[in-house]
Amino acid sequence: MKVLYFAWVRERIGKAEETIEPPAAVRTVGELIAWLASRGEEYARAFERPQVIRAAIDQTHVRADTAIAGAREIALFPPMTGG
Amino acid sequence: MKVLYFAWVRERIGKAEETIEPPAAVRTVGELIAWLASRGEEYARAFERPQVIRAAIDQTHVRADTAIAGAREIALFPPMTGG
Amino acid sequence: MTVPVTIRLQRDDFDLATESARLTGTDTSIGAVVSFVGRCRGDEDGHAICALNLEHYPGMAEAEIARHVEEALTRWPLKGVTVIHRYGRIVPGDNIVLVLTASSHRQAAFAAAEFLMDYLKTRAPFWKSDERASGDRNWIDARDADDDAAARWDSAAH
Amino acid sequence: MTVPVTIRLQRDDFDLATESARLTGTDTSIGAVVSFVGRCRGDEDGHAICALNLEHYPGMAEAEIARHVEEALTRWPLKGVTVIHRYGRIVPGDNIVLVLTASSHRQAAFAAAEFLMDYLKTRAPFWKSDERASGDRNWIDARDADDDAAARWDSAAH
Repeated sequence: MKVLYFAWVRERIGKAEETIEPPAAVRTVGELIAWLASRGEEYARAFERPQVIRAAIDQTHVRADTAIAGAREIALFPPMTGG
Repeated sequence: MKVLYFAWVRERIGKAEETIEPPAAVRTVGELIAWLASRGEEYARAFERPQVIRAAIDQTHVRADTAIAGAREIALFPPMTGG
Repeated sequence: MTVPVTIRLQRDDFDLATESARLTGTDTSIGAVVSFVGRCRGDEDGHAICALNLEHYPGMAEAEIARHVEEALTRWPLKGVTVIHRYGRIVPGDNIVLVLTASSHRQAAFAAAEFLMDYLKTRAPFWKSDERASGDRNWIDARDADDDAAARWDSAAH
Repeated sequence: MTVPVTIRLQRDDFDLATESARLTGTDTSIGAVVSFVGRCRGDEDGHAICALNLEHYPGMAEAEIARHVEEALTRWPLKGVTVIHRYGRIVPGDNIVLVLTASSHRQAAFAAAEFLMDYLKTRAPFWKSDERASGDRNWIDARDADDDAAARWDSAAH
């Protein structure tokens, strides 16, 4: 599963994307964020406030309780500030 | 007192402006319109629906009950359709 | 601090890019510029038309627009306003009116542009007649919807 | 009838007049064209800045903008929509975003332009950081006011 990071999530983790294989118990976007946060100090900092992290699965916005099964690309990022 | 006419008021009367001397009994814009309507067929047609006629005194919108005393320039016209 | 205001009545066309550049200049406090361009359509009230003729009340038109620009400046934190209104004969596809508003943030720029257009439609002394393919000329009627749009600003609390 | 829609993400600047002319073409059913241009200001949150850096999510940004343009087309009788959003480094006074809407009448053009801007601010995957005179870089925080502005369209009856 490909994961993309943007803005300060990307900066804190130190990479823009990676391929991960979360354990089967990680079923939702929220659970994925919690699992990623446990992978090291840089991840812990990126996801220290999980409630502000936004997510997209296959380029569509999703909520934290959305299942990740079947996702090709999951993106995690801060609130958007375009326009 | 100078009176200006615009749009179909001007067309029906057949002139864009004229100088008039209404009798002293003509005190308001509404009374002026009624007096003008009595001046001939073309005026009667221009002012046949006095309720739709708008007025300005010295280039400021006024209502039909506004006094005309002291006015230098009174304009009478249909509802505006700018923009 | 004086806000740049441009008000022009003219026969000739205007250029959106020129006016926009003139309005913003080098002011880097401007974060939002809204423009409205009103154009002559090829139909009026279901009739095909060859042209519109715009008549105005010289002097009063400028004064009335200036009053409403002043009103907009008191209602919203604007950094600049431009209003250009054409008169004379205008054919379908050609521009009639330009309103440009600049502000730090978008809400003020949008609101002021809508406010100015609603008032231009109902209070500025301009009158349109159309020329139809048949050769007939017809004075355009005022639209109730425009009066309603203008009226909403009278009661708006800002 | 297909409505012309242009959506572009680009590093380079855009030209308002060119885009406006492209949008309206020779369509004489268009009576109203509204443009919004968002510009880089010289200050953010009270700090003087040297530049903004705009990061985006390629692919999703285009798709998300396209979805909201489709939504606008179902809500209002539009004759054309253009959205151009820049990314990369942008200095104060330079353009960031352009929204252009065309319609027969002004209300639809104004409403659709505001709707698109409110959604671009809160839903399109773009992120801004600033460069300050001190050399510090800082990610711009999302504004509650922008979320509120976008939320008003969710409940709006059209």
